[in-house]
Amino acid sequence: MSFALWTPLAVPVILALLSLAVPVPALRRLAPVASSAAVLGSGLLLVSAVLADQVPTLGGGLLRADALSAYMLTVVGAVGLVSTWGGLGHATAAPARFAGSYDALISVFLAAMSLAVLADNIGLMWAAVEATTITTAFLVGHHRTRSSLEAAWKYVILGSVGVAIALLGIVLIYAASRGTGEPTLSWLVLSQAGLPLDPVLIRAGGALAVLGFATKAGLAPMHSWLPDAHSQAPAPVSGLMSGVLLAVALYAILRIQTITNAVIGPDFLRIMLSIAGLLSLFVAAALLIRQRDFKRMLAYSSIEHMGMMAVGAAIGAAALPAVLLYVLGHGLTKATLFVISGRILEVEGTPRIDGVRALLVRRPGLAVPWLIAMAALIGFPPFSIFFSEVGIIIAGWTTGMGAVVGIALVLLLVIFASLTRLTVTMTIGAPAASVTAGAAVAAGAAVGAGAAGAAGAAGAPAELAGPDAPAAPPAEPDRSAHGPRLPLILALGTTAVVAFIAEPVGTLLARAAAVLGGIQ
Amino acid sequence: MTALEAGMLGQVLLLALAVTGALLVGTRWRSRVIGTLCALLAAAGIVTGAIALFGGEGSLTIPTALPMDPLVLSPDRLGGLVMMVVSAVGVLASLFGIGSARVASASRTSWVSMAVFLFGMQLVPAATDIVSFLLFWEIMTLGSTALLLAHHATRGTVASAIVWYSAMSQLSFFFVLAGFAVLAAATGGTGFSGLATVDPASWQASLAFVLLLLGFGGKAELVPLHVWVPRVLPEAPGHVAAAMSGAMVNIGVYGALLVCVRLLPNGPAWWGVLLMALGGLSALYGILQASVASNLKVLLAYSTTENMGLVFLGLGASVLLRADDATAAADAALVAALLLMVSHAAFKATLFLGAGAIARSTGEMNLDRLGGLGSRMPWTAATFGAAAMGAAALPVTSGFVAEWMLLQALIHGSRVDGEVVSVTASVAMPLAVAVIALTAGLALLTFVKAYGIAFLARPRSPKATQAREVPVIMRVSLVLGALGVIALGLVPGPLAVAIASAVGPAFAPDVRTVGLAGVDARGIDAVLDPTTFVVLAALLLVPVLIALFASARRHPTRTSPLPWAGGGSRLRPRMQYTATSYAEPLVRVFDDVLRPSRDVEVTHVGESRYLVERVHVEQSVSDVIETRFYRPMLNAAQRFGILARRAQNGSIHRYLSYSFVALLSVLIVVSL
Amino acid sequence: MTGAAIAIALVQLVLFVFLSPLLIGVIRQVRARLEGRAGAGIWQPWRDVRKLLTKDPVRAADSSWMLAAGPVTLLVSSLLLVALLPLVGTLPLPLIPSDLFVIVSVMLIGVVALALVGLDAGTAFGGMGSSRHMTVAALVEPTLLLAVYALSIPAGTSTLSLIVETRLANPAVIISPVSLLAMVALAIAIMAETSRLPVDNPSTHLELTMLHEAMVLEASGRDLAWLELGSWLKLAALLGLLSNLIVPWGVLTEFSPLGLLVGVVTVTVKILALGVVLSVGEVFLAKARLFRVPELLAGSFALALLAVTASYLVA
Amino acid sequence: MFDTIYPQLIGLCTGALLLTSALMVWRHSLLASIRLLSVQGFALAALVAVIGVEEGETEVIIVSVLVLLVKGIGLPWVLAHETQATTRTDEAPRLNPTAGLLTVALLTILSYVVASRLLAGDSSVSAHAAPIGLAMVLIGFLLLVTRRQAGSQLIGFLVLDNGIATVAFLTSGGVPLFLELGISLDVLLVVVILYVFAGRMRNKFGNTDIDQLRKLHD
Repeated sequence: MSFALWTPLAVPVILALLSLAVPVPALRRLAPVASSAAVLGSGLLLVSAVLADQVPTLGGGLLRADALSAYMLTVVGAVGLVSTWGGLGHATAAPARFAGSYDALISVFLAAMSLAVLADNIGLMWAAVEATTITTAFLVGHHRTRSSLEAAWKYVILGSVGVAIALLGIVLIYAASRGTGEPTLSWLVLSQAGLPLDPVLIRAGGALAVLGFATKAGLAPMHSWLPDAHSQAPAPVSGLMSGVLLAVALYAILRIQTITNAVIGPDFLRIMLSIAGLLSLFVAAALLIRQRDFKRMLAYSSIEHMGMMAVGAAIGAAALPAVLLYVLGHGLTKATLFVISGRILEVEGTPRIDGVRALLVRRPGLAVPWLIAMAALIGFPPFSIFFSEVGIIIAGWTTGMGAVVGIALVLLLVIFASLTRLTVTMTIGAPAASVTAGAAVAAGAAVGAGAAGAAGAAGAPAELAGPDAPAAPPAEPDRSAHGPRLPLILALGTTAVVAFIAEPVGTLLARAAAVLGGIQ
Repeated sequence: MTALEAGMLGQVLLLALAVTGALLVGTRWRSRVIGTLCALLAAAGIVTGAIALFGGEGSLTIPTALPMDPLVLSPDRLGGLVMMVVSAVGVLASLFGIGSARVASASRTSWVSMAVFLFGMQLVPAATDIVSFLLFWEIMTLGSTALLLAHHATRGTVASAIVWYSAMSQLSFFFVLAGFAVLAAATGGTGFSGLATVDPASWQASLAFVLLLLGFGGKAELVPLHVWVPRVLPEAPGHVAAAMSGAMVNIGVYGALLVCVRLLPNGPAWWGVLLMALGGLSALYGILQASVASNLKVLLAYSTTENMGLVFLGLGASVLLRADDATAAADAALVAALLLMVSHAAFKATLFLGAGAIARSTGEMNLDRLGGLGSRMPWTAATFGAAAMGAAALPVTSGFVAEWMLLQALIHGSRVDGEVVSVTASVAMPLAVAVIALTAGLALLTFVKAYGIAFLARPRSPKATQAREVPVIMRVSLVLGALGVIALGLVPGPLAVAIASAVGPAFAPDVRTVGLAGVDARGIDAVLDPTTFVVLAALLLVPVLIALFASARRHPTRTSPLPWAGGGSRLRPRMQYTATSYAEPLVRVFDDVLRPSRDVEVTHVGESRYLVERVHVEQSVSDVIETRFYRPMLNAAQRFGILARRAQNGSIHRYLSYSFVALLSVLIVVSL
Repeated sequence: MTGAAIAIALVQLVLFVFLSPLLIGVIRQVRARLEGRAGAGIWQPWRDVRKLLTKDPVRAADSSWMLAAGPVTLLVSSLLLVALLPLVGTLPLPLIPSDLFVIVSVMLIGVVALALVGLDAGTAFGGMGSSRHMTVAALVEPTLLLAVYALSIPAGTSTLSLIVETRLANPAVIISPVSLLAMVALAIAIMAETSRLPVDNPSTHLELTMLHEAMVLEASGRDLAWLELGSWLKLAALLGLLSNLIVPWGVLTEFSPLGLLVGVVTVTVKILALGVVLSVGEVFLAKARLFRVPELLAGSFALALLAVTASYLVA
Repeated sequence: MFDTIYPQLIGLCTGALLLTSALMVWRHSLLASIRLLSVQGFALAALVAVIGVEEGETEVIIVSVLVLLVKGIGLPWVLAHETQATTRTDEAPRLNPTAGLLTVALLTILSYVVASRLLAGDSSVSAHAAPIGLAMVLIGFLLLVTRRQAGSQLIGFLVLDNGIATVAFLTSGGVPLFLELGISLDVLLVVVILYVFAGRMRNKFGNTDIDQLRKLHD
């Protein structure tokens, strides 16, 4: 089964080279989809191997797929597939001569993320994470506008600096491992309990590494690059970044947490991750209240969800399966949303929320999946985010972190209300053509809602249409989905059912959590 | 597979059928096909509930990917009762919905959500653990929110209603989640049977109780979490409003019952006081707002707050009295609360369906523009009238029996064998009686106004003049609802006995059937047989009718287009009292609470200061709690949202500073 | 036992149907004399009813069946009241005891019927009367229930017949502060409920002050007869209850023909006496402004609440 | 013989590193900063070489050559080339030099405090010098936070990176070679990307003033 360890790295790279070479756009555009499929396929193979109690390794243990890695690789593949396939309809605004590099970079990006989750070496993983910054830098700046350039600059500077901090932390962890006689950066070795690691160095190294990777994970206060980058990148790239790049960084945090937990106990990182998580929720809540741009809205929602995952990570063992399920649910949902947001941006021509109105009447083909995905995102069942959030919150209280999850709930409520308001602003309402009638209705109903009446008022009866009264059919709505529907259906369908699959998903989650010292 | 399991599986199956059907069937047949399927889904709920109520066994396990206690569905008797009630309303709502063709509520979205909504609602009472409870709770919320969505294109105010509703629902959900989480933390499991081992005297139990009360109170539309109600229900079509206000609120009550009866029975006395205070406040505030409302659906919506307030008042009295060892009265109060819940479901569903019928025929919900519908829509008038009697707690409807029992429990509660049980109880009980009395009085006014202004006298607008009766299927639904109201009022005995068995085994109210189907609450010596009562009334009616016919034979009735009418020579519909003017004295009396805003505009004739051409009076009563409590918070949040943008002002130096400060902080912390 | 109860109920019905117009006649006559008028004589209400029954009722063209059914409902509700209250005797009917809450509900049926009749006429006066009437009814209810709650405490039951029996057996209860407070509150509530001064002026037809009269303004013929008779019956029954609570003696507790006779006589005397007192009192009272009525009712509510509270302090 | 001068050599190299970093905060000229960066690259290479000789590992000496080529010659050359090709705009930093140098002093003290706690159990010569690396990280960060020109930010990033490398070599004799290669490659690529972006920025905006990048905000 070891070949499945190199396919997710090699296939995308080969496809990337091919897409630089192949001049046929139609074929070239399929390369990222094929790369994602390769990653997903490898991930599923590795999952089956893991479930059969194997741990495939390659390159002298440099690449290793335990349950967690296999799971994360599957998530990368699945989210990649949704983003790239769903993004096929997305017209890249860039000149044609860069189009090849766009497809190539996405493939390399996927390979880099695969490497990051498969590497058994922290240093290698660090290099892979830094490689994701490098590949996505041009993707963020792909549109070559002033704002995309601005976003790309901020992304690279803030991202690299953050990851550099992580490197500092890794260096300290490496220094701490000198006590074992054979300094190492292997996850497998370092996660073992009872190693003679220098606790002070581990604490500092762990803290710095977590802080560094928190930048890539979009956790406050290191999140600042995220809204800009997500809003400027082409939609499929935003989907990939939000859906899995953040999750890969979280994966790194979880791995480092395992190392530190074994040496200094869980308390230190628990406090740090709680603060980061709550701060992320707070930032997301504060900036969602009056958000004006729907892609930024999605970006802040990513910060929120990463914050929630960080809280879950802080809680530790009891919440880990929920956090891992969260990664999948959030990845698929957010990828779907970014894909749709790209389509909305394309057909509406504006990223502003108040520029997009009455979408449900005008373009049900876009609004319906958007609404369903938003419902999934804000945590409605049967979508898996619901289970993850409930799982994390119950686990939090059980672990004695009631105050933290209590605050989290308050912030989640604000976020929920804001997201609902913004979504409703975008989708609900009557289109401009029937605004006059709608206004009359609004006026009349406002009177009704305020329980008001006009005693002896001169009756100029407004034409009121009660909710039970027949409605005039709206002008011919646009039912087109503006791109492939199937990936969206698959993504949403998967998140809807995945939480109900005890076997093998449940087992896989349990084993992946066990790798992190979770439930055995 | 047991019957119970088959029933639950049947609901799942019917949901799947209804959802796929709604997506496939075309506009022409959709309402009929899917409406029938929804009605069947709800009927399956009734059957399942009945099986559970009579002690059926069986369970369904929902698989889950997360390693938690299994998600088991297995309704107990209490759950079965609630499931039955909720499903019965669902049947009515579905049948009524069939009649809505070619409108927004016949759309795909609407029917899919209707099925999902009913399904979620029906299975909440089946849950035996936290996660499945929350799962179906949220499915219910999702379904009801989506139901509102179906109307967005025709009504501009739907958007704000959806936002309010979702936000308040989520608030409730989070309260419930937090409350359950506290209990789960105290016991280490998520199954209800495990949670029931928490000591009610512990602080965890109290914290959980308060959180859960707030959560369930929100769903039950209690003050101050009711703010969504007057916004949402007027936006929903009649049958949806019926399902929400008639059925969904019961899930809130069920939640409270779950806490007070199943999980944490024998709680401390202050729980009861809290419940009673919340309930009493809701009852008074709700009915006060209802009594001055001119929009029929707003009126009904606030009346729900009132009734749920009374249910919680009863529940609170039960908890308080139980803590004071006045067990018989406590049990009677509990039974009364449940009776009220059941009867409320019947009459409120019918009332909202009636409102839906009016809206369908006239497109008008403002009572000030209705009138004279009694002769134009006789079926609607009769059924609405019966239900209104229920809502006003007049004999011999279901509402009357429930309130009677509640009052009986309260007056027997403060003393056991002549001894005062506790100071708290002796203060709380009379106050509760007074609250119920005032509430009942105002409810009477409210529903006299609603019925009298809408159905009696002459139409106040052209639309009301042209009103026609609704289609047969809607009438069927209305009649079924009204029959329910009257039947529950006439034969409350078996229901009370069933309720008494449902709250067992922790509670064992000694309630029996007496006479034909009357209630005999042994513990508090309270007996009532509505049937005998009706027989007596009928006997008394006989001589009156004889006299009537004797007189009528010789002196037939004459009709006159212009009766005395204060001696006037012309009589226009606008000279009639309207709903607003009807409530005017009350608005004045409760001026301090309602804080109405009045706007009087006088136009003079020419230059004269004495001759008035016209007077324009506008009065509006807004929800004080919304304007004084929620608005300031929302405004503050909005201001904060604008302020917070500065944190993300685009300066990379600022962003780098955040990282830098974070790095320095971490360095300092690790070196401490 | 059941037979006796039914017999007593029948006696009460027959007695009150005859007695209530007489009571109104007495009240009006006493008042007229006190005001220096000759008066129409105590039988005038009887003659009015008979006259109304022989007239063709005129109904507005747009009115509904409510205008016909309402008056009958009011009358039946008043009859029910008479049948259920412990007036001549305290033997309760089986299965429907003279439970306070049931009594109040029965009374409210009449109130609602009257209010709907007022609305159905479709005139400004009817609606106005109905609105005011319902407002007063709503505000009276707390007082009414609390007052009888206070009275129920010594008896340990809300069944009126048992309350009267308790008072009969233990007269000390009657003059206890609890009882006194409660009786005053109850009396005010009954005055408001039966549209007497100072809440309503039964003899006015001035539009600004009318409550009850405004509602029946459009009724005519037998409709008006039922309405009037129903209202009179209600007044008589409630005065009967009040008098039996104040002076319980003479009420039949064990069935016997003689006792029945005594009961009939005593209750007649008591009611008429109370009617005279009422009438005299009304001469010295002015009708309160409508918006001062809530203050009066709030006062009576406070008294009732005090009564209940006192019952815990004293007992 | 080498053992006796080893501490002095380490001190010399790290001193040069700290000095160049501090001077970069002081000097505003971009070109001067690039020269200082080059010097810093040499010093870092020398430090690596010294450690390599001390520990007798050829691998580390190879790394030192690599460091010399990339950090001492390659990157400064690219930057200088780029800078000379365009207008010579001097930096107008957000912090005046005095305040900047004071901050440097504070950050250095902080590094000493932190490092003394972290490496309390390590009494080796290199561990004593480790605070310098940490200080360089912080100074690099300071440059990033305070400099307005794209090029200056790039330099700040490189100083930060040099600092990490210094810490790595001083605390554990460097990470394994293949990782060092990977890390260097990554850093190189980041610099190239930033370099490209700076070029694009000049095309679009006419200069490389970072303060113009204020369009994306909430």
